[in-house]
Amino acid sequence: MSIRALPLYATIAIFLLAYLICYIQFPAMLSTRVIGNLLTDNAYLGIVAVGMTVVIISGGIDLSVGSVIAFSGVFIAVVLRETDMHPMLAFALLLAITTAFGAAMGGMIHLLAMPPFIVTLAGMFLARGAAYMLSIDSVPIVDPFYEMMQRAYYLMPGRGRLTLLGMIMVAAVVIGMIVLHRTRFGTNVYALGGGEATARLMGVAVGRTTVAVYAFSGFMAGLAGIVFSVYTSAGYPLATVGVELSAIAAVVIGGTLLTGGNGYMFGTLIGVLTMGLIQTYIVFDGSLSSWWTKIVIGALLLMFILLQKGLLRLRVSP
Amino acid sequence: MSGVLRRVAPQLLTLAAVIALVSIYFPMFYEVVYVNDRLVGIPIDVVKRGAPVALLAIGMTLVIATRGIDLSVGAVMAICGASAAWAIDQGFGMWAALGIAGASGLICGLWNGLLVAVFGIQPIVATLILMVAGRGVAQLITGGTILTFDHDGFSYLGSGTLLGVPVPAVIWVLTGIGFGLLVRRTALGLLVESIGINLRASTLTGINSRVLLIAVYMGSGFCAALAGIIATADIRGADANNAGLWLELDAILAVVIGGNSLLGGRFSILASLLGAMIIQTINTGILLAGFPSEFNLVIKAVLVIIILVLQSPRLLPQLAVLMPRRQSSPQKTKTEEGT
Amino acid sequence: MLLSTRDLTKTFPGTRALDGVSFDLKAGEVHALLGENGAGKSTLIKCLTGAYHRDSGDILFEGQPIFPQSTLEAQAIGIGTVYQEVNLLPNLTVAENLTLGHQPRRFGLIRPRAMHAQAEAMLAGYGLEVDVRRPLGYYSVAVQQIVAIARAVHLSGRVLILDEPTASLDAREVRMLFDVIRDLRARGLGIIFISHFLDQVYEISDRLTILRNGRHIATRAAADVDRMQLITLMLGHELQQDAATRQRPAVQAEGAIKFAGTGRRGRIAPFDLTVHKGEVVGMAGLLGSGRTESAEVMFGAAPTDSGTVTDSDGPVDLRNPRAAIAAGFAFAPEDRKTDGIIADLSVRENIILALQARRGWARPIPQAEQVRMADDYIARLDIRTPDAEKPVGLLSGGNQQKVILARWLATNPRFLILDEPTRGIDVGAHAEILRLIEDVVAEGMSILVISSELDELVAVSHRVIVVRDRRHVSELTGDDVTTDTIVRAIASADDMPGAGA
Amino acid sequence: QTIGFSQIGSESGWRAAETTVTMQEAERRGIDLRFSDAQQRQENQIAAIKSFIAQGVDAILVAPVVATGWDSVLEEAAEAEIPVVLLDRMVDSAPELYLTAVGSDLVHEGRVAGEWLVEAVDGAECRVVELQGTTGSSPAIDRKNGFEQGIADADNIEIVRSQTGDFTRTRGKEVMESFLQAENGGADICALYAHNDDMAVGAIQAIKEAGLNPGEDILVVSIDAVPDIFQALAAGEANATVELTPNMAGPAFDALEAYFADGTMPEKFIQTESKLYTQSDDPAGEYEARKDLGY
Ligand SMILES: Nc1ncnc2c1ncn2[C@@H]1O[C@H](COP(=O)(O)OP(=O)(O)OP(=O)(O)O)[C@@H](O)[C@H]1O
Ligand SMILES: Nc1ncnc2c1ncn2[C@@H]1O[C@H](COP(=O)(O)OP(=O)(O)OP(=O)(O)O)[C@@H](O)[C@H]1O
Ligand SMILES: [Mg+2]
Ligand SMILES: [Mg+2]
Repeated sequence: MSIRALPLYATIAIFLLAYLICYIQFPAMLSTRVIGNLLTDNAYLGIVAVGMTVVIISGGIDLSVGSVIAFSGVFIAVVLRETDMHPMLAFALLLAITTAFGAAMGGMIHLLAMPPFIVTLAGMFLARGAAYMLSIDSVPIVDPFYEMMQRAYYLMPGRGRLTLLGMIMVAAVVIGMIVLHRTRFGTNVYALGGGEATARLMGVAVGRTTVAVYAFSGFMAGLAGIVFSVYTSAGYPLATVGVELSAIAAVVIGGTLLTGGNGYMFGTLIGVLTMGLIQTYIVFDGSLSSWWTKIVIGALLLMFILLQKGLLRLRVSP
Repeated sequence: MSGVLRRVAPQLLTLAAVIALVSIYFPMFYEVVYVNDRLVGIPIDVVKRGAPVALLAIGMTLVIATRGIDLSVGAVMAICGASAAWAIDQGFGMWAALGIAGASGLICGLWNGLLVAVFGIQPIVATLILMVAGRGVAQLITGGTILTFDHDGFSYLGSGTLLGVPVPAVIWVLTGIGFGLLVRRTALGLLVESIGINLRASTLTGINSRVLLIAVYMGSGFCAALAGIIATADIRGADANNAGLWLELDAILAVVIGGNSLLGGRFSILASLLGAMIIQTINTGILLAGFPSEFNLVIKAVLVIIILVLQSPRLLPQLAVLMPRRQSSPQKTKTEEGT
Repeated sequence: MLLSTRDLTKTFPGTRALDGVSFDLKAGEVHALLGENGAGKSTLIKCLTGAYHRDSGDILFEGQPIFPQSTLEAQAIGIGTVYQEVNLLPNLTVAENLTLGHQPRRFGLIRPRAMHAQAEAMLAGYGLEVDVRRPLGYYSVAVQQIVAIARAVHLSGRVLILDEPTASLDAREVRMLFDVIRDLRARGLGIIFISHFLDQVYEISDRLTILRNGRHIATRAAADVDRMQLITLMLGHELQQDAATRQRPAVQAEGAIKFAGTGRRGRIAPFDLTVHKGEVVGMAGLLGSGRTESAEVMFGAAPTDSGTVTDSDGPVDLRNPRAAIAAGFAFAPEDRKTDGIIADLSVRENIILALQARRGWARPIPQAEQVRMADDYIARLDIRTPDAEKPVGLLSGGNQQKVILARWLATNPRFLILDEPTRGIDVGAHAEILRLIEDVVAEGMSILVISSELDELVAVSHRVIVVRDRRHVSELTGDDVTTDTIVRAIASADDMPGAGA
Repeated sequence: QTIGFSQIGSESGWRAAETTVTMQEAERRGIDLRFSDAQQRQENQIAAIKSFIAQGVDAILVAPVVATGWDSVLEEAAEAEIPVVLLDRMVDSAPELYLTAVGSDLVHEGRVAGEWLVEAVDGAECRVVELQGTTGSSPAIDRKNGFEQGIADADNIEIVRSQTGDFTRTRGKEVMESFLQAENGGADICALYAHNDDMAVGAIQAIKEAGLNPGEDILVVSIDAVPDIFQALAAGEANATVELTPNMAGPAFDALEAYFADGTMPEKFIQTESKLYTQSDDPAGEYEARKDLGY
């Protein structure tokens, strides 16, 4: 157990170290406000990364999630604008759609033996295109239920807000941990990532598992879409472009191997928080031009990954 | 030769089908005329506009053959375009600009290659880093503006013609032939396929897989540099933010439509180039058809999905059986084997 | 009849792997399935368990036709299988591998503690010391093989199928496995056993079925056929018996390769070894004793961190495999699937690959030359393939091994390291490979053979190094090279006199 | 004084100029400007504003990427009593949530362009092709609407083709090429309307390469007034552009200064001028004046 978890420990250690460095430079970084923000602002990313973790551990990848989030927002906004459906019902409808969408991609991957990268890339175009077709304009959501959800937070000492959205993300991570580490489905996911042919010979229902994996990711993307729509109280077809790459980066920083079969859900949470930390640090610094922002994000990403590799090598070699 | 033809047959058929589809909406598709010393017509537009994706697809094919992927090519295009424009702007002249751009591409490729081959970072992540940071570097060079220049020699690479054919088309065709000869007339192709299929076994067989991997990423960087030069020359300016934006996805799509496996191994540059032309025909077709812009993505997605489904490894054999030409019955194979 | 097939046929592109095979398995018997490499044994069992879909024919389970679509269905009716190559998942823990698909649960959630207890119970009786919480990949091939067997035994309510389960096991572990098999037979299971070790076949089997070229040749009671008859049935002709007569050319004094204090921390203790021109050095030891590590160090696959290597021309550079190959070394690794073959490349390309790598990318071997070489080696090593363009991954295991041998012979090395060269190879090919070793040695090549088959080592070696606990503990020469002495050297607690450690 | 500035990104020359001008204005006034680039993503902007609040800045400038979805973060700023000023684009939140907005009216810009065209063709039949901005972005939507309003009363003017050029030169050129192909080599096109100058510059090249004279054979009107379009105007290759000034920060800082000094509430919307420039407005001089603004 402990050997497999080494990347996870390395990730946690690096995160804490990074936080310490930030704190020394900007003491305000340790306020409950920043911590609350870290959870809330990255809620949608964290939720989508939970699905992505499962997909990546199964040896696949899901590029469609960013578009699905955008689609979800537009869908909910348009439904709430055009009908007087209760938001909860719209959520249920949406989750059914995104889950089915994920399942359909999983089905194509399995039945047609097509690489996930390509199928989900097509899915990414399709979901974004569908969002455009619903509305090219951003659609505000005015709904008492939405306001209620936005105002649902616990004011921590220091005026930090522990929001409902942040809690949904934490809950998603916990559910992800249970699904991945404590169910047969979860073990099958690891098995699939270890080698599809072998998993099949060992009696894993490869097709069913593949479909379920992408359906799970679709569900999480839909949930992230809901959270995002609450976060911005609008649906916007151009939203969350490139979020799939952020999610992949978060999963990788969290110590999950892109080759599949290895990784921890908790690591993904740390990865998401690390990405959020980088973002916050750059804003606190406030002196970077647009281009240096990009370069610094890339450099920090690289640093995290190299540090992780270095730590692992140190620990493994003696 | 018939082997090559059989390899690219699905791509040729697809291309024909897409062209047929476009010409339903746009019957003048086939019209090519010669005016003002240049060929004008939609097919000419396709081969010209397809140049960046075609060039990227050449490098991407090799990277994918090694079981890697290069997400940074779009950003590398921006970097190389920016450095070329900068060099022209500084008055270093055309050849220096080309040299600097090419070198920038090679350096970017070297960086990716080192991360992948020496530090052992997985290709998606390694190239994602440059994808994120690369645009920043490009903007650093241009200072965030669209760096424009006026240099006829350099613009010729983007919008000139050679014997009536647009120069970008000439460049990608020549690059394709060059890379094709390089990998097939030497043992490079075999060695690349080998490390893509089984890196460990290849290393044990004495293949210098580390150097080869780095070389492949540098090749991809070089192709991206050419694409960046064309894009910059085309608009007479380096747009660090938008040059090559999301083109890496089109390039990967082209490679896959070309029937190359993302799991590495066997590859065909010709098929990838056909894939790039298929994608460009779709793109151009969408522009010509005159649908509202918001439909563009859905149309493209649906067409791509249909193509991929028809070409998928599970369906292709079935389709081959449906075609009456050569029913491969077990008996027949048996006798063939005997002779 | 417990399980039977009627006229089973299965065709792959270019190959008819099964051609109307009928086969019966009774309850309470061990039924050996025999045949050359590529005879169709593995294909037959894969059809039985639903891993492959048969083209035609029937499969009957207790007289009822069944149509297994996946291995899951086979498992559900009580057929447990160990497939040929170790087929478990190295990234999962030992416990997860053992319990995959039937983990103990409460409210739908896995109970880790119960799972680990169950896994430990499943492994009891195999004399293995493993931590079931560790990833399986952490353990050696042998351990993985035993875990695979334990899993299959657990799943086999009615039928147990073992496809070359003993290829990577040593004698002690084989004995343990056979005890388990006998116990299951007594409980009324039907067991299909595939092996190329005829001793083991005779020891455990009740009946034998022989396949050749995908066709059923004969089914006999084990007691009714003797060894020679059996081999003749398998090969379709008699085995040429020249390998038995041991007449080796004397080793040549000049051109020796000297390893002095070569080692690598944590892998293999520093050792001295001199390999003469035209000499075969055998290496014996238990599984995990450090033989593969020795070979890897000698080939630069795991670079040395101590000692020197010299030949008559001075120091030899062994920084990495490329340098070793340039120095005329060659290495056929133990795990051919991950370290040896390039599965999607053709037989031809696999054969010329090492030579091509040495020549460098800029000097391709002309196509005609490639074809000539491939055809030459296919004929010389009797590689069973429809043609040289078949992807090597589709050949049977034994033939893949021959392709790797051909690859190295094509580079005409002066020092060839063979790690378990005959693992999984049929009797006919086995004899051919031994003959081949004699041939190339006669031409002056030096060879290091690592093998768990002591008979084989004794048959080919001038000298045998015994390895224990990652150290070279003794060296046997001349008349000392017998199975007996080797076994004793492996087992003895302290080093034998005259040990060259 | 510390002021946080959340910028959308640096997707176009115009926006780069806005950033430069804002920084120059801040420096001139001795303001400590905290700059944050959101890489075109609203979620990054929201996070940045929240970080500004956590840091305790004195005021916040935002160039919102999209109109919707700012309520809760603006409320948070209001709670922390940090005034927020919107730059160049509007939000659809309640006006009391922000101090003021500085910007131009995007619809109005489009209308100015349309009205110019109506006047320029003077009743003649005119088939117009349109290069839209990024699909779904508010400038694209508003400038399209505005232009359509501007030409609504002129039956002689008709938009025959409209495609997105993503606000970029490359795509502007590519799409224009296909328009030319589709419209009889360009002979059927009388005018081009581009949602920004960059696309117009690209399209001008396409027109030239097709052997036509931009500015004469095809009229070119666009929006933004970046330096390069003035070069085109000077060369007679473009006909008109509507200015969108990059100096949004100046009025914003003025308003903030007044507010801090004595609590003066500024107007809720400070509209910048949408000035129309044509070939007769000394384009060469305008180019010189602008070329160092970081466009
Ligand atoms: N997936 C496949 N595709 C094509 N041909 C195959 C495939 N699997 C096996 N074959 C061919 O079928 C024949 C029978 O192979 P099989 O693996 O059953 O032999 P085997 O008797 O198990 O040999 P060995 O003793 O070496 O394991 C061989 O000629 C092999 O090349
Ligand atoms: N029965 C066992 N129980 C636990 N660990 C084992 C066992 N057998 C081997 N190992 C471990 O597996 C690892 C690698 O074994 P491996 O088979 O590669 O060694 P080897 O020396 O190459 O063996 P061989 O002599 O069979 O070639 C070693 O770390 C060894 O300690
Ligand atoms: Mg077999
Ligand atoms: Mg070994």
